[in-house]
Amino acid sequence: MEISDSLSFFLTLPLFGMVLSLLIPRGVQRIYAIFASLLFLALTVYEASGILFAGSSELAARLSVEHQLLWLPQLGSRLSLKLDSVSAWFVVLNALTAVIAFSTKGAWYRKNPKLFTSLGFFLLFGLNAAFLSLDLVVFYLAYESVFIPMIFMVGVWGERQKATAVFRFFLMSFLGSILMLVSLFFLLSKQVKSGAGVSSHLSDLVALSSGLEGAEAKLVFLGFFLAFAIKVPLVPFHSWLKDVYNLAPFPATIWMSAILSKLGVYGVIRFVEPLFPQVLGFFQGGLLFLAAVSVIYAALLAYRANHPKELLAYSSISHLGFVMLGVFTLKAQGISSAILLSVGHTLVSALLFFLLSKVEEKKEGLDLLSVHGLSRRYPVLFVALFVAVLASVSLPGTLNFAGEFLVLLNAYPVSAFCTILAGFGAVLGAAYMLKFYQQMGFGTPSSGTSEQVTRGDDLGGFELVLVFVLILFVFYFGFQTSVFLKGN
Amino acid sequence: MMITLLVLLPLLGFFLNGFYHFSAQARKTEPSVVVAGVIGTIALFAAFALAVVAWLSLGKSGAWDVGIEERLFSWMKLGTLHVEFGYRLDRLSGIFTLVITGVGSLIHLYSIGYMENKGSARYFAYLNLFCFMMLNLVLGSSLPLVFLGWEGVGLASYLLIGFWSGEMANIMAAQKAFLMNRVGDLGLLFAMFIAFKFAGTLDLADLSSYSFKPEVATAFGLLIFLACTGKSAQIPLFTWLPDAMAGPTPVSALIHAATMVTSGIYLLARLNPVMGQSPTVLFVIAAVGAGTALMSAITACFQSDIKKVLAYSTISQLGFMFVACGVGSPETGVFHVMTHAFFKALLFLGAGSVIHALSGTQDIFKMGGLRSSLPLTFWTFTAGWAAILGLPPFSGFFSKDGILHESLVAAHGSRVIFAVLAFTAFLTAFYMTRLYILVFFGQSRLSEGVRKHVHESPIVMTLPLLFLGLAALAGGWFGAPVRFESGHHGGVGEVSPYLIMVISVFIAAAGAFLGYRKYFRSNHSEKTRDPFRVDEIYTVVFGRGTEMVASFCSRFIEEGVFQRILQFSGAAVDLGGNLFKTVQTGSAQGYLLMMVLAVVALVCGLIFGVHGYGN
Amino acid sequence: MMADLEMLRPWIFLASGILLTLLISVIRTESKRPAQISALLTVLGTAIFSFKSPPSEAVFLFSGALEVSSLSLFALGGMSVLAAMFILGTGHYLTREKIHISDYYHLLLILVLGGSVLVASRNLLLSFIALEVMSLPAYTLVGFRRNDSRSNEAALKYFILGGAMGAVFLLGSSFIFGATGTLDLSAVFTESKGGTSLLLQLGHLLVVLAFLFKVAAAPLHFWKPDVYEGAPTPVTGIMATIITSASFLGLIRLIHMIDFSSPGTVGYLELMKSALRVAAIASLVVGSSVMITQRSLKRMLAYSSITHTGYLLLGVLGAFDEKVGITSVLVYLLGYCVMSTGAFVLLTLAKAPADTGTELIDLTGLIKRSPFLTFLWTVFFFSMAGMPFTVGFFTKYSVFMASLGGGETVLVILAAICTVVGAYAYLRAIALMTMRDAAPAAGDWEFSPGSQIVAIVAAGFVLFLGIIPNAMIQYLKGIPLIH
Amino acid sequence: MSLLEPWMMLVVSMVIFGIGLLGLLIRKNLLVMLMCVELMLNGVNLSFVAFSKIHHSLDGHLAVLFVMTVAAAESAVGLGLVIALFRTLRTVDSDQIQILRD
Repeated sequence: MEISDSLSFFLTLPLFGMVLSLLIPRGVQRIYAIFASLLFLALTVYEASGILFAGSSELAARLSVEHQLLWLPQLGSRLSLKLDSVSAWFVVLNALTAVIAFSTKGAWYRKNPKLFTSLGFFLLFGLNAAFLSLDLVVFYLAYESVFIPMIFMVGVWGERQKATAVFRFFLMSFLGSILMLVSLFFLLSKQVKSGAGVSSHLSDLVALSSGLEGAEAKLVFLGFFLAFAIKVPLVPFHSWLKDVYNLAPFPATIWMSAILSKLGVYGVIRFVEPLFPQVLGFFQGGLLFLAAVSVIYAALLAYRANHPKELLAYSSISHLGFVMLGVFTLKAQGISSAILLSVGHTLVSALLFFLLSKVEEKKEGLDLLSVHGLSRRYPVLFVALFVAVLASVSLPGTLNFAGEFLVLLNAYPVSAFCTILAGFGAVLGAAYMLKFYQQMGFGTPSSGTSEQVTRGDDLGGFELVLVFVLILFVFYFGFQTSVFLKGN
Repeated sequence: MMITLLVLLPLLGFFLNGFYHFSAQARKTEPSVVVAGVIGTIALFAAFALAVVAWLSLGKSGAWDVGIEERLFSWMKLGTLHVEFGYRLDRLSGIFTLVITGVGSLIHLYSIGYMENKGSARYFAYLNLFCFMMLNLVLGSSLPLVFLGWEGVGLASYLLIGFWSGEMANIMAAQKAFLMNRVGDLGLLFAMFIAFKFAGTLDLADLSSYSFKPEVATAFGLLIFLACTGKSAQIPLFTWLPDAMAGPTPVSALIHAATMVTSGIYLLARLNPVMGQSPTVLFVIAAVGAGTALMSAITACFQSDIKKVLAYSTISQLGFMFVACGVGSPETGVFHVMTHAFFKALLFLGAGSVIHALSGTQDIFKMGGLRSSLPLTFWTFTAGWAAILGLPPFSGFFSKDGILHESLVAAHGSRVIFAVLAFTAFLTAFYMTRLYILVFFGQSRLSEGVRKHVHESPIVMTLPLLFLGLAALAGGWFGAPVRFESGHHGGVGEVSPYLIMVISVFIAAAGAFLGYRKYFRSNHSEKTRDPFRVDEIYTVVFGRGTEMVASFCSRFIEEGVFQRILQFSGAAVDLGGNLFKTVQTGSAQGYLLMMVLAVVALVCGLIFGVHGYGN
Repeated sequence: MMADLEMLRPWIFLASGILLTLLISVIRTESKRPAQISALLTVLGTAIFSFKSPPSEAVFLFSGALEVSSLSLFALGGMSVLAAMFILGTGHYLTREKIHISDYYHLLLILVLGGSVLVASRNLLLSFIALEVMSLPAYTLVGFRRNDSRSNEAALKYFILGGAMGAVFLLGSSFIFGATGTLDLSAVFTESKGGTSLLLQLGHLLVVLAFLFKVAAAPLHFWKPDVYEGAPTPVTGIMATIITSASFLGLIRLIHMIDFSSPGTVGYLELMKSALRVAAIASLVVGSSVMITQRSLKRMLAYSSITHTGYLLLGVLGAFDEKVGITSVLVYLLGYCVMSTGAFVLLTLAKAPADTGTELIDLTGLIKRSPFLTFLWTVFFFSMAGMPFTVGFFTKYSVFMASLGGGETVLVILAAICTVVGAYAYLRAIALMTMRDAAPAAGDWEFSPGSQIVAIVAAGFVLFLGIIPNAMIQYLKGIPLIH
Repeated sequence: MSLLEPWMMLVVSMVIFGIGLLGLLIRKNLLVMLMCVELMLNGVNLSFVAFSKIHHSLDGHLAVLFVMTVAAAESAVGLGLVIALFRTLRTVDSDQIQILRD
């Protein structure tokens, strides 16, 4: 079983990359980071391909490999990594996001680049650990450790007034996760009381949590749910998000919107579903409503936003609302459509923020009220941006459409009301995304923008290839959805 | 694979032109309109040829209603849902395909003359994209694929309306069109959900043969109809079409007269059996259709922009078609779609040629007496005029007369609807004559600058005019191309079609005469008015409304509650800290006192609480 | 008899080392170096002796007054190591602050001796003496910056309150003596089998309170911030680590000298538990909430150590019915000592003006001036906040698990929330270091190889134990608390 | 029936302890406060004696001896500290020494 043995490289290689980045000279950090992450992406895809592109569900199920290594015997937690058709996608997306985030240019490669690169690789490591681990203690450790690089990225390279944003981000997430920790400990202590050997492996805890009775189960569930709800975030647990997205440097924003938010989605799918099926069933109505409200509410806020980063931040809440709607159908179809959609959202939001970072690189201010008519100066960039916008309003043919369509299709029988509510989010989505694009792209060019286009200004070279490939993915998978939907 | 190929050809054209556009940009030159135009036109002509071949082979196979199906791959397969990506060509979609590719290629040809070099490659790319999407819409074998085309044409029309993106007004018009269509699309989306929930399939063939429970059929039908009102600019979602005239005139001809706006009719005709299952739906369709027809006809009488007049007349004609679908004889509706495609495209192109000749003037009160200077345009325009009035033997006569007749005698026909349509026909005759007279007759009211450059359009523009003129003349001679089992005739019983013919011709003549009397001599300008002010109302209610709700959310809920909660929690902790600090006075004896109090409290707890002394 | 002395070897070695150091410091008053070296050798030797041969089972000497067990030896060894780290890491501070008194070192050793005996003692009288032997050097050391009024004030406050509580402890033990006729803990334990007598419980309560004072559990914590701020930084560190650990282990032993399993003590058990609950939550709330209002780094650390007391009390509460309790307390103490040793040693590097202690401001923009110091500070702060991959996470893990095992769910939830509040304070410090540009007011930091080494070692342990705590947990599991 | 019953000694000892504590709480002179600490310790000593009389064991007397020694050491340290403080602050008033606070 060669895959099983090589699973641990998902964790070791990023750490190795982190160490290496401390030895590489400052000047070539960006090159190094991009190449290393590309290499890692290639390896990841190679490893995961067996599972990702396995023809049928049975094959995928058979290929889902687990690799165990007892880590803390006294605490009964083991390094138990599992690569299956769920985690495989997130692992690949993680590597891809790293590539995109590293390929941005900016202050982080001028001021203290070594720190930035090593933080990035640590993030890669932490996220992989979180996505692969089946052991809840290990998952918690990874989940929590992801904050550390985030804090520093925002804090060191963010814009002014970042400190408050960092505190809010950290404290709210930390509150959520520590309550999750308490719930986890509660389960473990139950285990101790029951006399069975302590084990924080998911399967053992599932056996345990099914024994919990009403109120207790609900409270423990809330502990877990809150952590992930804050992470995603679902309204009303979103209030930390705006400032962080605004003030964070672009790579951090890319990481947060593209993959960190998925950590919450993944947590619900991988851990909350199996642990508390009946509690979820009990709360389902409310949860669906929450998801639908997040869609609408965030869309309205995005419609009102004047800063593109803020707008995209809210739009990403809105789209994740769709994802959670799919998850909370609590049906296999709904969940796999949710995964489909979250893959799409990862690609598209990463793409959007990346292109936005390119605009900012050109030293254009980023204010929808003041910046106009850029499409004439950077035609290629803005064509790409337009395609990304179309994808994010889920135009049919894109991956996002397939996801959103299937999510709503499966949510409709469960709760017609919430589905309709969320459906209106699609209209609003079109409204604010068009506003976003038109304000920046069209109209009379803002003062000081020269009409003539010099080639260097525009998207080109490696970046162009990257963007092109991403767009290709969005459309290719938009039609080849079967890749995601095996198992149902 | 013929059908697939004919669908993909325009896409190929799109990519070629797009590539041409960027390569020209890289070389910092403007693309040549001829090259771009030829690429686009050839793609469409080839598609048209293929369509004809496919149509003939369809006729040979005789499978008019089953149609030829081509499955490409499985698009979405999840649980019981299985969406095949495939095309189906039958009689209905065949007609639409022929119209789209045929009229489409003529308009491509016309555009070569109409557009100048700047951005031409982009223009033709968009035009090809539109045709590709439109073909998906009519040929798609399942609802999701129709939806793909449905939103795709919306996108293309967005791009083309906003083609001259320098003007923010154009962009806003484009955005308006896109958003209103999005609202309609929501209807289609939810119709799909209902269909899947109850019928368990999204394939059009299975769906139209499925019989729903009455209330489900009603919900499904109304949602579909909502989508159609969006695309086909019916009440309540019609206000985008007049603004859409911001785009280049050929675009208005192709998208906003001939093809895209008729896709609503296509969908209704396609799902006719399901629609028929709910009288409510049919009634709503007929009522809305008639209402829209009348309303926009009235509005058209108050327009002075030549394109706006034509736009409102388009809406009105679409109303006719909807009535046809509503009273239960979609075939006449489809018939009118075809003829209307011919003469309305013709009228728009004619108008385009006029505008072209007058270097951009669009106000009909600044024209006049162009008969002599633009002879070819004049004669072809005359054909279109006659056709829309419904004068025999022009094509419009047959289809419109068919609708009038059906509105009376068809399964769900009624006198009221007939009366409304008849009056609308009268108005149509009136405002079209008004337009016709003001543009081509009387003495010229051109400004000096314009008058010098007045010239007949080049051959590439007039050739399509001639073709379309012929079609507008002869398009109706062979009767309705489609037949449905539209059931027994109900309505008001048998009425002789000849009687209706006489009536309609008389009405048209009366309207035309009135228009002639009112405008032949007069030259005083009228200002444009919208007697119903629907647009303003929408702007206030929906535009402002959304703004207000959004700002309420962001200002009161977000800033006022959520962000405030964060600040408060921080402040509360801080307060607590400072509170606890106040006991840290620095006096050892103070500390000792508090410690002693704590000790005493515990001791008392022990003595009285645990050991219960003193009680 | 010889066998007994064999068992006592570490203490004897320590005591003789003290005498030697005293002798040296009497002879060579002008330079500290010789005293320092002999003190260092003494503690190292003691550590070696105490870790070398842990007895298989506990041995009671002096008619059961002194317990030579894995626990007491571990305590002695651990304290000696801590002392060694401080001796090594804070020499530069004494030079800079012109503390030219070589008595510093043998006082420090005496303090260690007192602390270790306090842990090992199984007799109330011996405990009292050990307590005083630990406290008296502490009083003097706190006042060691003799021409700084703050130092003197701190020493005097500590002395007055400490003395009073010492008296309270003595009063309590006299009550116990009155109730049972003995001062021997095991005798008291057996005596309290039916122990419903008010006098016994009253005495026990007072004794426990005296120790709660020593560990500065709210509301008996008032002395801590003032004393920590006034004392010379190395002394603060020593108090935070050695005295806290000794007092906590003593506290646990004394709590368990009453047999709570006997039916007569049910009501009293509840009282004791709720007293500890109140103390725990009060320490957490007060500590964490006041911590975020502090401007002085030292005071902030003082309040942070109050919150740590709160966490430790969670572990103590867990210890009532489960043996996991004592392990969790040991784990927490170990981790806490490692990280605060590091933190206070780093703090000694701050060249703060004498009148105002080290302010948080002095940290601003440290990453520019010394990335390395920043890294070390960050490690220790994260560990105190309980972030993963630092030992701080597993310390919290163990006490939370323990008190959940004891059924203290609500308490743990409150503690978790306090953790977030505390984390804010640490994060604020980190933000000052990494996310701000250096303020002009920021004081600068000196370089001293000794302290760097100590800090690096501490940080290394923090990370190592945070990633692979197996050995630590395994080892501490093997250290039982003998009733 | 001896002249001096243990309970009387206990009462006295408690009174002495109380006086010490009270003095420690209210007197402002550091030296007096020092004495009050001694007073508390001696009060406890008396109670030890009383209890050992009750139990007819010598442990109490033993304890008293130790405590007296410790008390002596303690008062020595205390005096030293007071002197040091007086050197810097020129006062022995407990209200004057409140620099360290908050």
